[in-house]
Amino acid sequence: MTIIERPSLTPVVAGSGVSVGVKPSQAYGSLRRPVSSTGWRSWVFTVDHKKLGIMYGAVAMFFFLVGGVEALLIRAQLAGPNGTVLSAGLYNEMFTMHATTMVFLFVMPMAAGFANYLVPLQIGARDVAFPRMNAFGFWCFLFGGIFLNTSWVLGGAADGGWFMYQPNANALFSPSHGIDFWGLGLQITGIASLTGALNLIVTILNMRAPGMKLMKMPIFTWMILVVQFLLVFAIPVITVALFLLMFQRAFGATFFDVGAGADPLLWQHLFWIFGHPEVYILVLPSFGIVSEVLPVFSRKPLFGYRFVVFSGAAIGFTGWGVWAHHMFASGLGPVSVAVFSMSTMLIAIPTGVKIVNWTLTLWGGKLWFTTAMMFAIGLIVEFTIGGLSGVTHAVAPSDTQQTDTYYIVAHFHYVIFGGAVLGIFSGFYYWWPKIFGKRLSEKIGKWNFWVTIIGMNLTFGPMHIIGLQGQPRRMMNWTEARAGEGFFNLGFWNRVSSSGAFILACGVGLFLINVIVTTRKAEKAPLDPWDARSLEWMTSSPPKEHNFDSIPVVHSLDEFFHRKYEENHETGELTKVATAEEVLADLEAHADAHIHMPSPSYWPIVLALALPIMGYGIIFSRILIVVGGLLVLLSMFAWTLEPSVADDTDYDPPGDPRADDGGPTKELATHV
Amino acid sequence: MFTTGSKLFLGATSLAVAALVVMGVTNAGDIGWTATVGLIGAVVALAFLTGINFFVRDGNVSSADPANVFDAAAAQRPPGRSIWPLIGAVGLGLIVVGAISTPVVFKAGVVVILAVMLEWLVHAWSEGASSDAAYNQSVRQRLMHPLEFPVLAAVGLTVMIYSFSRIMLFVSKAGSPVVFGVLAAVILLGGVLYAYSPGVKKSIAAGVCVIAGLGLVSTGAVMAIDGQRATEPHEIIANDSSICTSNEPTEADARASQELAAKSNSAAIITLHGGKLSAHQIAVPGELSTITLPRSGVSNIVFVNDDSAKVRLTAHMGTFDTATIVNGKPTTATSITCTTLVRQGGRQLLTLIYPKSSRALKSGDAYTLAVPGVESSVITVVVP
Amino acid sequence: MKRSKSNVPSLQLVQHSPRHRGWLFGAVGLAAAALSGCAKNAPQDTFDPAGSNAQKIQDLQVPVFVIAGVIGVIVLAAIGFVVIRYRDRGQEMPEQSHGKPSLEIALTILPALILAGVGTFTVKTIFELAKTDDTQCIINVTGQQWWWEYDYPAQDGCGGIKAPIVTSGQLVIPTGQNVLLRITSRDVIHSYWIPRLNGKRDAVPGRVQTLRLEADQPGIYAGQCTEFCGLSHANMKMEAVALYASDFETWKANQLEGYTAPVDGSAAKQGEAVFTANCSYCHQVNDLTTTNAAGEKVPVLANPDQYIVSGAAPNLSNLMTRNTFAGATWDLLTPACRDKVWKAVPEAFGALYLQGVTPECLNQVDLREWLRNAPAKKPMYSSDAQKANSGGKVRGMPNLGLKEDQIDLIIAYLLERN
Amino acid sequence: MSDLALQPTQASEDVHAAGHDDHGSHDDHGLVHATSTGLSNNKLGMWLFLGSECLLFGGLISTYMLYRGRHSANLGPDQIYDIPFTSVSSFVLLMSSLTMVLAVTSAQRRDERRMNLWLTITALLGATFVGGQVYEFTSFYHEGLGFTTSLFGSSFYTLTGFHGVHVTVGIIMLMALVGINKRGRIPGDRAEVVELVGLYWHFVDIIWILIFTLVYLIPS
Repeated sequence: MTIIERPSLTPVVAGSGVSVGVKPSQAYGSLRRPVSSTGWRSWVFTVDHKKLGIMYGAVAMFFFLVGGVEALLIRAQLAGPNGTVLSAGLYNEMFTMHATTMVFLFVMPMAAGFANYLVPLQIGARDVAFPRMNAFGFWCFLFGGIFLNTSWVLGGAADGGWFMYQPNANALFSPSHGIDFWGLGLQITGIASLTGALNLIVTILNMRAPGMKLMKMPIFTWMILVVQFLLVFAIPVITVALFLLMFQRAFGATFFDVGAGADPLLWQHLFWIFGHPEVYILVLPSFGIVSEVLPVFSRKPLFGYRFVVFSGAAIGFTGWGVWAHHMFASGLGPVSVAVFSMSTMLIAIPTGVKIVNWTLTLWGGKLWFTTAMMFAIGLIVEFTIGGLSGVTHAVAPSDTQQTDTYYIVAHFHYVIFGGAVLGIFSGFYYWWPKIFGKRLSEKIGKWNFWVTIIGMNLTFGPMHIIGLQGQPRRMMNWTEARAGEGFFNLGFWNRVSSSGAFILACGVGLFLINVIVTTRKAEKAPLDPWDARSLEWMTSSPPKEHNFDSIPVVHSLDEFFHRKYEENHETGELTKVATAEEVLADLEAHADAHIHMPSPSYWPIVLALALPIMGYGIIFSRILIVVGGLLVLLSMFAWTLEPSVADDTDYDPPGDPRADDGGPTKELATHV
Repeated sequence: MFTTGSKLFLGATSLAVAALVVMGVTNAGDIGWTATVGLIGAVVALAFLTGINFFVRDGNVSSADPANVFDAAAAQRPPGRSIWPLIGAVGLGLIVVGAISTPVVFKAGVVVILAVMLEWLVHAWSEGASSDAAYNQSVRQRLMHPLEFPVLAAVGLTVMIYSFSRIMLFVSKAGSPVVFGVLAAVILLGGVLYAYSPGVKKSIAAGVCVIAGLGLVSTGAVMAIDGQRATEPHEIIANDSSICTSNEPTEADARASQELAAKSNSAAIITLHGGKLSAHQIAVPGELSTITLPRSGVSNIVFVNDDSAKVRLTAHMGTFDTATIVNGKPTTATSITCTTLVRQGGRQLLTLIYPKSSRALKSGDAYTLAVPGVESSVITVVVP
Repeated sequence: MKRSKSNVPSLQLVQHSPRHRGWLFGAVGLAAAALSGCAKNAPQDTFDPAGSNAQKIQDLQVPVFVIAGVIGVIVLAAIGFVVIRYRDRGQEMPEQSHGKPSLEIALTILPALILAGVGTFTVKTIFELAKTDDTQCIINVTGQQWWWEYDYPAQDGCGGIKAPIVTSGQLVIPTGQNVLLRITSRDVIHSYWIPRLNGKRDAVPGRVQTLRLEADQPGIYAGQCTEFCGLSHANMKMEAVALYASDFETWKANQLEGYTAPVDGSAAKQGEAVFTANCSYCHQVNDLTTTNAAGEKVPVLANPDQYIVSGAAPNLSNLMTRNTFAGATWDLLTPACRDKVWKAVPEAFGALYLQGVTPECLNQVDLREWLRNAPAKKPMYSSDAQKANSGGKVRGMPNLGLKEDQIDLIIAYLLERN
Repeated sequence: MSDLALQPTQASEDVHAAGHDDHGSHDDHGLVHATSTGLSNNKLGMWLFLGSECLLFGGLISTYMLYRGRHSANLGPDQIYDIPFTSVSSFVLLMSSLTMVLAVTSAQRRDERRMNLWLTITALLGATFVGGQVYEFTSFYHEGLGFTTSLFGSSFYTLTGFHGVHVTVGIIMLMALVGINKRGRIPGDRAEVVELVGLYWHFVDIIWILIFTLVYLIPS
């Protein structure tokens, strides 16, 4: 039996003289420190990495649907020649926001959600290093995303493309407030990414379970570590760029004013120094996911763990030296172009290593085709196609034919949808029983997989042809005159692509149906449904608030697997020595006596709320800047003065009828 | 006699009357429609509130029931000391002064009043939390400290920094580093003295600090009002034909930059070499004496001086009619711009926009790039 | 730790796998479709070079695509094989092997070698395509929202040009000559791209960048702006027209021919007045004159810098010598006449092209719609409200509110601008 | 900006979930006290944050270096800089690093009186520096260099302004430390909190040394 520390039950005794019991719910009313473990308050003020992870996932999923609708509108417009579904202005807003939403509000936060939920579990920690900062990051992301999307109703969304090239994004050429919203919104979500990155790096480096050396860390945690380092160094660069943009648009600075002698390429450099690492920020978490999924369902360890780790780090490192390949047509001069062309080819090598390692992980295995596994294999296939088309535009002269055509659109959708998104779906199916205690329906899952795969290849496959035959990107319409002749002309492929988009939407819809069906009817999943290998499966599903009753001591990579199986070193034969339930029971038997968990807090959400207020202030009225600024000061100081664990005085005494929100008698964990 | 509430309203009423009087006197009776209605309205309303409060005894239990008056919780202890009425009065004063002087003061008054209302509210509310004063105090602090600390710090910091910068702007340019250094040295020395003389009482040290702070702020205020030292805008050479047509050094030339950050893909590079001016354009073979530049586009021209004399490059941008008509004929204006003096080996950038085509030039006029004193070789610019 | 031997409880849910061959078929089928299913004669095909520069790119990219394709097939085949061969048929738990470093290193070095080979040829081609010292003809290209202006400076190249030629819509070049474009922009970044002649090069305001073009055969080569440049990015097209040197001489001479005033009393003469009153603020027609209050003949000079953000509007002196208008978005030729020109054999092309737009061939439909209300036909930033947002200047052509008879007269006038 | 000022906050999160147990009596594995790297979470977090800041200033400094020569015929850097003044103010900022060191040492010695004193002195020296910057900006503005005057103006004010904001945030952190400490409410390890603020302060100083050299001293 574990005793979870909680505040004493004696009422506060005031000073000397007459003692009067003061209950916080009386003294502070709704301003008391939130301590509830149930109800909506337990979510809104939570600092628990698991709740935050789930919220990250849910909100990111919502934005995925938003971005998906935007994509469908784009494809509807392009289904036929001279499309009239959207006006030119709206079309420009649509593709700008589609990319922005998918990159900043779906893939990045979804990866953050997985990382938040799983990293502490995978390294045997009870929470992240800075739980309140974690909550703050989530709210920044949510409010930043909402702020960004309110531009739709406040004068029009950003219309400069997600790369926001200058001077086209200057106030003269884009007079609506859309780009102001875009810049400030990304600034706010950037804070989320930066705080999240600091938090996760410290967590991973500092809070590993005893015995877990860096080279014994689960590969997903490794990839997340690399991504967070990329974020820590990439976010400040885009921050600078966004500040320059804001100063230019809101305060009349001249950074991109060509008439004053400015060089528009400055923006491109700043943007892509951030933007290229960003590509790896999007895709590496999914690489981590499939690197977890493939071994589990092949029943053998990841082939060349060290190589996968080092290639991940190498991709992260080399990713800084290739940004100008987005600018081969910008006029950098042949020397720069040659250098960046070579460095871009270099980065194909570690990427290739990963593909090879995944394939060799499957080789000789005992493959179990669950939906998670199928999505993972889908990722290898689709990403390979995307990677190879990437090699063709690492060749700079070839790229000058391909850049800004649909061929590029095809390439990065194979990389980002085929890489990042399929990995995310694989992760959903793999970890759903861990997170929610129920397994997603495999039957619907298979449908989900096949419809998604067919839809994606129909949508993005034809774009290779469309692009190579000369259709540029970001065009609100195409014409028959430039579409060529024959049955398979560009019009045909555009129609195929548009219908593929709707099939793809059905695939995503099937996932949502699966979630609903599973939530409503599925029975509780077994403790270890996949015969998994890493620490996150060594606790109950869903995990307790404090994750582990006792922190496991790690002896090897795939610690959980090795506690279940014993390997005969001569024959290599495996013998099952324990069930998951037995492993868990063993941990519970040695439960820690005192576990402190950080208490919920108001201040992360208040501080995050202050930022969009300041954002609206910059756009509409200076007085809101002051209000938001005061709120920032207030919440930061309140945060500083607030201890991470609630005082005794924050809880109501037991048996108080007014202890409506959990009271002090709540158990943080209940088990025998 | 008077209840607490009615005292407040009575004070406010008198202030409003005073404001009305002061305003009337300073504006010689003509205080405008809004001020009249506003202030007279305020007097009437506040007087009414005074009466009501007095009549209902601040909404407390009737004084006709003396037992309750003494037994009520509020009556058990005298209310704690509070600074807010005082500050509230200051705020009111600011509003009154602001109403008749400057809007800034008025706004400051409003902010102070709002702050007082908030503080007072929380204070009153915390006093009702329990019967234990210390606990109530902690309740109040927990809520208000996060707000008070940063705001006080921010305001204090701003006032100090602003005052100090005014002092710096008051003293001469040569004196400013001295003042600056002296202040820093005093701070540092003060710190050292205090650190290594444990005998000094805290109160004395605090007193010294307060006096120093007040001194700084008041000096700053005096100097801000007294005005800054005269700062003349630097002379710049832009578009000044008297400067551009000669190689006489001006103040702007004295310390001009000679290097520009890498500027590739410029529209033209103009070189003065051996007393001869020549142009080079990307991808156009040979040394040119005529260059084509786009109309209305931005052209970045790099000027390189290989000769020993310090010279400038002057762009003659044409003579055109203006909208002003004198004696039935439009007057003309000549547009000219130039670089600062460029020493041997130096480079300068000239960013030009030709809004009109060469076709629009008057006969005999031409777009040119020239170096004053080197009339023999001039670069002609064609704008299609 | 307590240990006990037991079966794996969680494996009972093992599903036998469906047929995974679908993958392979899908992938192979897609590749096959990709190879056989391309459009014919797509005007902007990047695999259909028509000049030496595009050919250099072709020579580089075809092997790269082949190599990538072969590697792709190998990898996909390997995955397909593994997926079929090692699916769970109830075999023993596999050996828990952590990999073979020697194999890993070999599989790292192999792609590195392939890429090193590709890289060598890439660098060589990059520098070849950046050469500017073999230029035979220089043309300045300026982009703005949403059309391109071409000016041919006076030079010895291009067979000799005495006075500057300014045109737009169609870039006319002599065949077989190394033409060098000096590209810049007046407002935002655009990108110049004629796929069959070379890759693209951005037009960056404040910078001058170069692009080599060379066409082997006469003909029209289509292209499009490829850097997103705002509202009408989709409608910013270009066409490069290659002519034999002799035809090119004829074209140049025609461009430099002086102004031919319409015959008195003709519709075109009335059109001249309408044009002067409504169009000449922005559009230059070289040597057009008008009579001022004092009765003197004065040249009509366009002042687009006062009305348009980019400060430029197309020069219409020789409008009918080109086949397109409004940023090469619409044809000035009727579809039938257009087809004749586009599909002409190289030998006959020059003569057909130099005929220009004859009254019978004029595409009245689009031109009238354009003159009636330009921003309704091509999205532009030129309404009064939008004008107020950009300092009182328009981006693109505003709706001039012309009446039908005025449009008739303007068309009559423009038909003589050849 | 706001993420900077979070630093005292991080310090407050001496996270129990990490396995710390401030009751000190229970230590089931004998391992839970140490972090895996031996550095405290807060310190590691601060170092990472400062690493991120390097890139921020890297971007701003690059922008300035690219644009400092671009002022057309307007005021250029060499005409406007007042090197004697800036040298003195740079020296003052350097001195504040010294007093910050003294504050950290006092905190480690648990000498609260001196710790408060040196923190205050550091804040005052920082405030003097910021006051100097306000003065400098004002006089530059009067001399004809506005934020929108030229590329040089925009990038100069942005770079030095960002630094000034960092110093200001540092001052607020220092003052907050003194204020909170007086009420005995610095959570966790007090010496470490002071050390963290110190790290930030030194970083800001070092950045200034870089800016002073690159922006003011190297002639353009």
